[in-house]
Order: sequence, then structure tokens, then C-alpha cells
Amino acid sequence: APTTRGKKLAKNPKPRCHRKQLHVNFKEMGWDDWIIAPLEYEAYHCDGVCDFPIRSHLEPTNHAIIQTLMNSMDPDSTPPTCCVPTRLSPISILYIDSANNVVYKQYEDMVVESCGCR
Amino acid sequence: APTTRGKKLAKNPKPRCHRKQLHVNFKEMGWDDWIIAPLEYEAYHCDGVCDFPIRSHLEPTNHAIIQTLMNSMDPDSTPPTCCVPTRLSPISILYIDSANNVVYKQYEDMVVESCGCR
Amino acid sequence: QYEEQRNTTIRCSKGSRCYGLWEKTRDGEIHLVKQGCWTHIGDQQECHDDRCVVTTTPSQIQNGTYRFCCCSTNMCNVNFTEDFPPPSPT
Amino acid sequence: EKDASGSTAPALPQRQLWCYCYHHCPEDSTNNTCRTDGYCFTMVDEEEGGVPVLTSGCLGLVGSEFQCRDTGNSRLRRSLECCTDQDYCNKDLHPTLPPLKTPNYADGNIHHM
Repeated sequence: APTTRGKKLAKNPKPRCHRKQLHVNFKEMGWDDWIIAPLEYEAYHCDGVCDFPIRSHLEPTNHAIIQTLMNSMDPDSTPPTCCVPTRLSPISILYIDSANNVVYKQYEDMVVESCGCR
Repeated sequence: APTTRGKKLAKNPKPRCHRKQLHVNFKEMGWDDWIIAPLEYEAYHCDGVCDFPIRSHLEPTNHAIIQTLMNSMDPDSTPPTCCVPTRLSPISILYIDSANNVVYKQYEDMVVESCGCR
Repeated sequence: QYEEQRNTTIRCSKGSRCYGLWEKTRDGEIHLVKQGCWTHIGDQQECHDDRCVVTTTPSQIQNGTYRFCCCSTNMCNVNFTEDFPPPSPT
Repeated sequence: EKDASGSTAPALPQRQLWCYCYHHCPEDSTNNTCRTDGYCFTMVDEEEGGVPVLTSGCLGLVGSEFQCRDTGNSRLRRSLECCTDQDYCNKDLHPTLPPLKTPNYADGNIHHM
């Protein structure tokens, strides 16, 4: 690996854009009066800084790269890009509808699979 | 419809997620040694808060809605969602490549067309 | 839309413009480099003219000899005129 | 062909390239390596306190013309180099910080730790 001899590692580098846990509890949200199952699930969320250069696994768009470069030139005039979900997956939910039927439905984009800078 | 009479509007409500100008000047970036044209263009960027409820024009995913609800329940444990580009468009660029040829190329995702909460 | 090399014309897609790129040597000789359709415009005010006018100071490549312009009427990129500020003395 | 963030426009790599990554590797990376359709990079940049920090990793093909060229006008001093000629090519990249811009910088007390 490239030696960092003579080059000190940043003391506590701000965590870069990555996926973090976000446990969703439908009961705590008061939704256990219409959701049968699941009553909780792991949704994850994205958090962390998007600084230059934006690594390939964060799948930046050309615009995100340009904005990141402009932010590094003048942070006051251009905000950094933001760490957001880039790939999401669905979950299935059983619930009671307004006509009191039990319904099985697949809800799209409920779980973060990967994060990126946009 | 609920009237706002008697309800004081927040003094200076933080602007919600929207598209703002971002003028990119390739010359100021020091790229006029390889880019022939254009030497500047309007890229726009997205800025502003994503609070509950997320309006339809901000095209929230289910995950963004769930995260926004969790943020309103406990802002310390769950960050709000972020205002990012949801639609982008390309621009054409004429540049000199490493073999000194003049190249015309369409660069995807260079201009923000719309923003949303993700 | 006009393309001199093969003396041909091409039809540009809806919303795009014509462009031309020339090289103007020190002694005023002009060589065509590229012509074609400028399909994606960064700034909406760009390329609105019906004549091909070089309005921005050329980039420093090739000592600033390139002349680029774009325009929005049929065959407007056959040739160009110049209307850009003289380079500021450095 | 080593490609400093200067005027050469990077050649078009097709295959997946392995690179060393140091400081913010992908979550699924193993023993400090990553893979990309674009370039390996190594960068030295000056943190707020003036401490030079070395990072390396993978850059995607999209936008590599922009990231590998960087801008010479970033507020914090940095130098980034890209390469694509062989796996782990960023092992041989040793960028150095550009000189300070302020002309009247006199005492030159940069400490290389």
C-alpha cells in the first residue's frame, strides 16, 4: 500500500458517505393498527461527507463531481454534494385496508442497499 | 380547508428543497487548457430542507418518507433526507484529447433539471 | 446545419443548434476544424443568434487561435464573425 | 502511463482495475483494495491544520476527466494523480503538495511529520 511514512493520518477524519443502520418500528410509529407484519424492519440510511475525490463506489454523476470541485474552490458559495441512497430494495407488508380486507403488498424502495454522492 | 387566519407564519421559514443557480466557469477551474467550448455553463444545484410532509413535486421514495417521519419523531437519532438532483441533462463539450485531436463529446448528467428529497 | 468537409448538410435533432469550430492563424488564415450539431446547450441564452458569432474570448489552447460559435438557423454555421472582448493584457 | 492531473486526457480503460485504497475504502473491500471501471488514484492533501494526508483508492470512469484533472484552484492545497496502466498502479504514485500560493509566505515552516 502507498506508504504514509512522513505523512500523518488525519486525527479524526469525518466519516465519509456510507450506509448506516436505521431500525424502523411501525409499532412505535403507531401503525400497528393497520400493519399486521412486519412490525419492524432494518431500513438503513446514508450519512457522511462527500469530499474530493468522490470514490467509484459512491457512483458520482458528472454534476456531483463538478459541484464537489466547485465546493473545494469556494465552500461558501457552493455546498458539497449529499450522501443519499443510490440503490433501494422493496419489502413485503401485510396490512388491513379501509374495507377491512387483509392485503399483501410489495412496497418499493424501502431498504437502502447502497449510498452515493449526488 | 384549514384557514391560516390567526396562525402566525414562521418568521423566516428555511427555504424548502429547490433548484438554485450554480454557474460553472471552466476557465476559473483552470480547464481552458483542454476545453475549447463551452468555457462556462449553468449547472444549477439543489438546496433547501426536506421536511414533513414531502411534497409531490419532490418525488420522495418510500424510504425518504419513512426517514422523514423518523426524523420528525427523533431528530437526534435520524437525520432528515437530503435535497438532491432527481433529473439531469447533458451538455456538449469540444475538447482536445491527449493525442491533440479535437473531440466533440456529449457529457451526461451535467445540468440539474429538477430536485427532490432522497 | 452545414458540414463543409464533405460539403454535406445534416439535420439536427429538435432543440439542438449548429456549431462551427475554426482555427485562425496569426496571419489571419482560417482553417475549418469541425462543424455539426450542438445538441446540448448549457445556457439557454447560448446559440440563439441566427448568425454564428464568436462572442467569448477563445480558450488558451493553441495560443487562442480557435474560434467557436453556435447559432440557431439553417446553415448558419457556414462561417463566423467575431465579437469578443480583446484579451486583457497580462 | 502515469497520468498526472495535468493536461493529458486519460486513455479509455475497458477492464476492471484493482487498486490500493487507503482511507475510505468501500465497505466490502478486503485488505485495502478496491476495483473500478476507471482509475486508481493517490492524493496528498493538506488538512485544515496544515497536516499533509495521503489517501488512495478507486475513481469511476464517469467524470474521471474531471476528477483526474482536478482544479488547481482548490482552497486547500492538494495534488492528485491517476493511473490505469496496471493493477495497483497507484502504489507507484507519489504526488507532492503544490507550493503555497501566498507570495509573501516567508518562514516556510511546514513540518513533515
